Amino acid sequence: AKPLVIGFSQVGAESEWRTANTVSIKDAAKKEGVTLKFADAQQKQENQVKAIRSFIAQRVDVIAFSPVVESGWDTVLLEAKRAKIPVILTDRAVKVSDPSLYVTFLGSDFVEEGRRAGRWLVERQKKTPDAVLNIVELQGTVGSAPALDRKNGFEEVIAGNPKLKVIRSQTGDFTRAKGKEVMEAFLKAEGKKINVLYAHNDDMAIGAIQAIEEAGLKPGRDILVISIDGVKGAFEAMIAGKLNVTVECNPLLGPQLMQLAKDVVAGKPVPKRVVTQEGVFPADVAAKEFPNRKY
Amino acid sequence: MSTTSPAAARPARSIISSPYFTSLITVFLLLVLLVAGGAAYTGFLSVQVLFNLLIDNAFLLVIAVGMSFVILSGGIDLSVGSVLALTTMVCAYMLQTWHLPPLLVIVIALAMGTVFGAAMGALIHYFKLQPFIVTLAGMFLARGLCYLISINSITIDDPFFVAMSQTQLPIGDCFISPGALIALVTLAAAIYVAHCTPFGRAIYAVGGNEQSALMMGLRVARTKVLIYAFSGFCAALAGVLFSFYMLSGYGLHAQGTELDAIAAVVIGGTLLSGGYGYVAGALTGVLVLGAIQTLIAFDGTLSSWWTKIVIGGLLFIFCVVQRVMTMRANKK
Amino acid sequence: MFVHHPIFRPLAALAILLLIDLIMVPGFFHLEIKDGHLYGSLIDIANRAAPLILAAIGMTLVIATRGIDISVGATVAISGTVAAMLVGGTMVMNNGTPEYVANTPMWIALAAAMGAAVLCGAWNGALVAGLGLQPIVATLILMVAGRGLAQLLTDGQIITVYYQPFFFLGSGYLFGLPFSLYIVAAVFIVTALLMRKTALGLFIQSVGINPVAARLAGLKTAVLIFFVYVFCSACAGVAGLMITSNIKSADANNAGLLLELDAILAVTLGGTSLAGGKFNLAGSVIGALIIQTLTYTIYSIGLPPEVNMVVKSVVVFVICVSQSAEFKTMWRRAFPAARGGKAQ
Amino acid sequence: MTMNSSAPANPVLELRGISKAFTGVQALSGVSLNLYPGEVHTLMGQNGAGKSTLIKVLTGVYAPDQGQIVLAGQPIQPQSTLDAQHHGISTVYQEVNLCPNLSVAENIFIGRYPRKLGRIDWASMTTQATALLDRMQIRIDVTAPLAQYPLAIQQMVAISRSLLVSAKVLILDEPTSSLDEKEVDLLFSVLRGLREQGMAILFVTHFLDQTYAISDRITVMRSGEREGEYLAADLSRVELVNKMVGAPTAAPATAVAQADAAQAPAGGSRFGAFLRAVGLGRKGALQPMDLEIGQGEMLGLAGLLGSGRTEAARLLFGADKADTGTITIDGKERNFSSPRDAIAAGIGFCSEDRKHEGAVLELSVRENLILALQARMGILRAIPLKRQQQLAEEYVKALGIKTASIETPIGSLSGGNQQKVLLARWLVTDPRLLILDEPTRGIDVRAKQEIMDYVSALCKKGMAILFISSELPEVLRVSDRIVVMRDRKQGGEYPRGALDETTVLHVIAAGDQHA
Ligand SMILES: Nc1ncnc2c1ncn2[C@@H]1O[C@H](COP(=O)(O)OP(=O)(O)OP(=O)(O)O)[C@@H](O)[C@H]1O
Ligand SMILES: Nc1ncnc2c1ncn2[C@@H]1O[C@H](COP(=O)(O)OP(=O)(O)OP(=O)(O)O)[C@@H](O)[C@H]1O
Ligand SMILES: [Mg+2]
Ligand SMILES: [Mg+2]
Repeated sequence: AKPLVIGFSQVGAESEWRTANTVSIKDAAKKEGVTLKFADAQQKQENQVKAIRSFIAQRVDVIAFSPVVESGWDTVLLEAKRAKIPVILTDRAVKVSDPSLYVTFLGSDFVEEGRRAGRWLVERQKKTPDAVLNIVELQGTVGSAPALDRKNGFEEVIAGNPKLKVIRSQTGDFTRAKGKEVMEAFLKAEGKKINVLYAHNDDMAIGAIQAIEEAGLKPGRDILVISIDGVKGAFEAMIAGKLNVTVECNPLLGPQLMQLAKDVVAGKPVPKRVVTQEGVFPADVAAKEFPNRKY
Repeated sequence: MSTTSPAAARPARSIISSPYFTSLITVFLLLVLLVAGGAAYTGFLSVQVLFNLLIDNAFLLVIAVGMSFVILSGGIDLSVGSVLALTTMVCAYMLQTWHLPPLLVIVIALAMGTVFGAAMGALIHYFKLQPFIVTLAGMFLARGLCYLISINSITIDDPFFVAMSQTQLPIGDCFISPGALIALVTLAAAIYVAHCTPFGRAIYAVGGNEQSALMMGLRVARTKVLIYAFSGFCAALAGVLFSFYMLSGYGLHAQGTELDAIAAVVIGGTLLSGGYGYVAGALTGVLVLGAIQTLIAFDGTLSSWWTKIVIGGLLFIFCVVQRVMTMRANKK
Repeated sequence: MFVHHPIFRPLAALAILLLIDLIMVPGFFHLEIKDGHLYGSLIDIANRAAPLILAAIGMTLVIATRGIDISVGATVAISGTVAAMLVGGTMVMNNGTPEYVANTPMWIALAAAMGAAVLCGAWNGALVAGLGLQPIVATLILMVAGRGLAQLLTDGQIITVYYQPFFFLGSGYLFGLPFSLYIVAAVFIVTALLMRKTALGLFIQSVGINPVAARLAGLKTAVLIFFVYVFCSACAGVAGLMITSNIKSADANNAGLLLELDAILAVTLGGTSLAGGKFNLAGSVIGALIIQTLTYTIYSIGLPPEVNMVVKSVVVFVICVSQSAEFKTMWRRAFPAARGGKAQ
Repeated sequence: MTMNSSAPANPVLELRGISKAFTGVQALSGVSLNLYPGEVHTLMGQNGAGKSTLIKVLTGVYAPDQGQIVLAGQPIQPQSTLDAQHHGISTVYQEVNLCPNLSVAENIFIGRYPRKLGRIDWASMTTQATALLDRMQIRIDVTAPLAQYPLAIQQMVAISRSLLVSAKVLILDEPTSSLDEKEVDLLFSVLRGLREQGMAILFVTHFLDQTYAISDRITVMRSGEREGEYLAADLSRVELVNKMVGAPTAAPATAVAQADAAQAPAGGSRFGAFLRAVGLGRKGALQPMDLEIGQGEMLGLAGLLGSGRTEAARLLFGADKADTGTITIDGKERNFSSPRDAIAAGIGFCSEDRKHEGAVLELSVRENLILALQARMGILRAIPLKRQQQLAEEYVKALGIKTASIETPIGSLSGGNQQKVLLARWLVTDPRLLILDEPTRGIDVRAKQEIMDYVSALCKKGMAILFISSELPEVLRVSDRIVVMRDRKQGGEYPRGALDETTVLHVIAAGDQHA
């Protein structure tokens, strides 16, 4: 039979996580004999819309995409629906007036990731019940969905605990350089008061760890470091004892996506929401887990 | 460039050395690009794909029109992308939070963009500041204001906006969006202004030699402020179109659009040093950029970095061919 | 008469920013010796501004010839990536203990990175000086494609470096001060000497102000323009090495992102006109320091991240307006009394 | 001073005690001037006397520090050129101030377009512009961009533009400096017509002949002050020159010329050949021509505007690349692909268009002066600052350049003084062949004399000079040999003394008949 054609519009290549995501999807497509039309949006929603329009024009079998933003998809998804092309969302959700515009959403739950980071800290705080833990937060890009959700999820969990206080919160744009730069400023401004660093991704945490070391402090001990994503670099840092925990955000969606696409085309019912398998990796399991990491 | 002196240009070489010729080359290259795409990818040369170029780039076209005026006057406006984002934000906020009637919202948004542009124009003119820097700061300011309104994206569900978004104006068995139509009308109006009104000609004069324009008794101050006001207006109008297009307001919308617009204008044959070029070039420039993107989407095998490299490569080929053909023509 | 020196206004702006810090941020000027070197906010600012200063020095010359180079950020990414990949090293787990292995001798890696940067500059220079493309478009090509090239090299991954000596460049200390400051000082001094002690400065200005006249006076305008772009990229190359060394990894996706805009901003804040011609190297350095101080101040004061951009833009507006001659005239008109006191 | 009081009516425009200072220079101090309707009033003075500045104050470009402008009895304070125009004062400035990118017709009409249904009526504009230029006997394509025409045409366009407004006062700052005789005659007949209609015309020139040909009244300025106001009929040439320079001149200009002519050497044969061009040409610019210049020879290039003199000079200098022909220097064949090559071979070229091709405006007098020398020496061998200053001081003195200091930006010098600096730029390189394209344009009588004397002296010492000038008498006076150009080709070559003004015109005219 004719091979299945999937049009996939990726956000861009802004981070290691994203590239791992892309690689996973491309590899899975190759393995399953699916023809993949891949378009990179260079972080722009309008480019994604253009790509989806061109997928419609090419009459692909399934359209999948990781939306840059949540809102603003009604029109183009309506066009896809009129052209009878099913749409699968990956990694990030969308807000549309009519949920039938997409078939299913496969991906992680950023709010849940934030909550997990928060829960780990709440547990950890129980070890030193009397001490107040001052937290500094390195946010992702201002306004981006992961930054908003990870912040909200984290705050939701720690809100009930008066011993946990966020004293500084600033954006580090998800990058190592900015993470380091901002952390340096935090250290100068707050000094030894800082007990915990919560970074919205591993890259910023790794940058910040360097800043902490250069300030003569021990990351992981003097300052607890919590981050999200679970990339290789984070595991290396945990093995070195500089990072305490990373909350996994799994980019390896390829195989699941291919399966969903096949089911959808075959007319099988699929759940509206497919959550990816994700774990929390504290430092003590890092060495054991490290060889298993693919990205 | 340093190699052409005014005295070296002689009437005998005038027809082909004029910017008109450069613009023609661009049109020719665009056609080559489309035909090549059609040959390589099935379904590429369909009418709807061509219309999609207009639909998807309507906002860029409107911005490029405003940018044309600015560049023709010898300036530059880096704030347009952010003003666009700010407009989507303001529209969304006023619609969703204050529930103002959509037409009023649009009027307010357009007025805001115009005032924003005019303020930058005034700073540029009266304080003799560099357009690049003033509009760069304007770019930061407008983006920053978006975040002050909200760091979330705001979905628009106002019926009028939704209608504008989803209406398809049929042409044959294909369709075009109201946004694309508005963009084309804006382009036509701008061409008229540039070529048939004193204001339009004053833009060219200022771009040719601001000092002379002043000495010739033109209202340089008014012209400059108006140019940036117009660019701000276009950015806001593009923002409104973008709101139709995306049905949302968001501070991260249209990042880097200013560079796309500048590239489009320059590819369309307008000289960045000002004074030479045609507003209509904005359309060809935008279509070239759009066609490159569509080509890449149709190909569908490029990874992110290859996409960047190929865009850069096509830009390179385009500029070089354009330049070499112009030089050839000048030699004859 | 110092008031009339072109460097005065950027310096004044910087001083005012620092004054605000003095009032708003406790301990801002506090310096201490930690691990045998100076430690404090001021050191951070200088250290963090180093790449920006380098980019601004290169950009100053480009701007002096009426050009502009918006590919600086991409060049930073390329040079950083090349260096990191060559020096590189991987961590191997050896019985549960990590071990680091270097790939290529460091000097080869550094030379290759600088070579790549110079190549970028030569590309830009060839397009601008050779083909006569407009600078912003010519460099736009590399801006778009360059970052793609860097990502191609790394496959989009962040390349972490595990080779200790390499870190010295960006985060090492010499005589208690960050080593990057010495590099910046060296580049600045060499450039300034080149401009003063050779005819380069005169030639660059002439080309920027009146290229036709310069050519008729016998200058090799094309060669000068070519050189300037190569120089700018070389500066960006060093900046790229510094950034890579500082974060101990090459992030092709984000390294030097928007650095070109900050560099151009620094040049203008330093009093060099984007219209070309007269330029002010020291001013550009101060411009870069202003930008970095501002960023750092925003972090230190603890403003919410949403207002970063608004604050930054307002400060830029204020500095630009206050530097303009027109503002001075207005000020004098508004406060005639201040004239005697201020003009001295 | 003879303040003539036989004024016909009330002055239409009065300047009272105008003062204006720039940093370091008192450009004007207490200058008064009366303009009467139906008169041509000529403003004379040496370079830097303040003529252009006075005009700029009058037309709202600069605000005066002191003094009053009274128009038809009402004091006015023009804020801008436009404002001045509204008051009925129309101006052509010394440096051509037009937009090179716009068409000729637009340059004439911009700001007051003919309209039809609210939009610009391009067709009518083109017709009107063509007609207007036709009146000045210029027949060109008015829809082509201005930049494609030589300076002289641009100047005429600027003048037509100012004629278009129904002004009460017309101001012309050195409008004739790039016009040839025929065009000057045309201009003057237009001006006479305007005078008849009762317009007041203020006119700046350095040409004595022209002054007397057209003016009714003369105001002489010296060092920013008004020396006096005279009726043209009452003031002899010698008196006028005396008043301009402020001291009795050693000998009147004409006398010097005659004396010089008397001791002229006989022919070109005594010079060792230095440069020989054979069949030098460029498509669309210059038909192949032969040219030979000997060491120590001054070769004049005469011809009408647009006859191809500048083009020939640019080809010799490598500024444009020749399509045909060869250049031999000292018997060796050389092909110049850029000015650098020519400079290396010992050639210098002083362009006619100082604003675009000469002055680097924001740089100082010193830097402008050493630019070519430094370019020849290369980047690394920088001329020590001391030596630069010494050179600058030397030439500022030798050529009488009026400048606040050698560090003043050249842009704030008066037009004539800029020209001198650019001449000095080439003199310091000590070239073997110096090409001077209209070097005396916009230079006052005395300075002109000084410069030509200076150049002649260098010539006697062995420098070859190619001298291009629209002033026939000057070319005839100083050249050892004259090549007449017409219609972008060589018209004929004549030794000194073989031609006088009428014969040259005859040669040019004959060419026209045959063509
Ligand atoms: N913008 C300026 N800044 C500083 N000085 C100036 C400026 N404009 C003119 N000057 C000075 O004022 C004096 C008068 O200059 P002006 O141009 O009026 O002379 P001019 O009589 O027109 O001479 P020319 O015949 O050479 O054109 C000169 O010394 C000149 O250097
Ligand atoms: N009246 C005119 N109409 C159209 N073109 C003209 C006219 N006069 C000159 N030109 C153009 O000028 C060119 C030659 O001018 P060039 O500058 O070499 O002559 P020139 O004798 O040096 O004149 P000028 O005194 O203006 O410098 C010709 O190619 C011609 O196109
Ligand atoms: Mg003058
Ligand atoms: Mg000439």
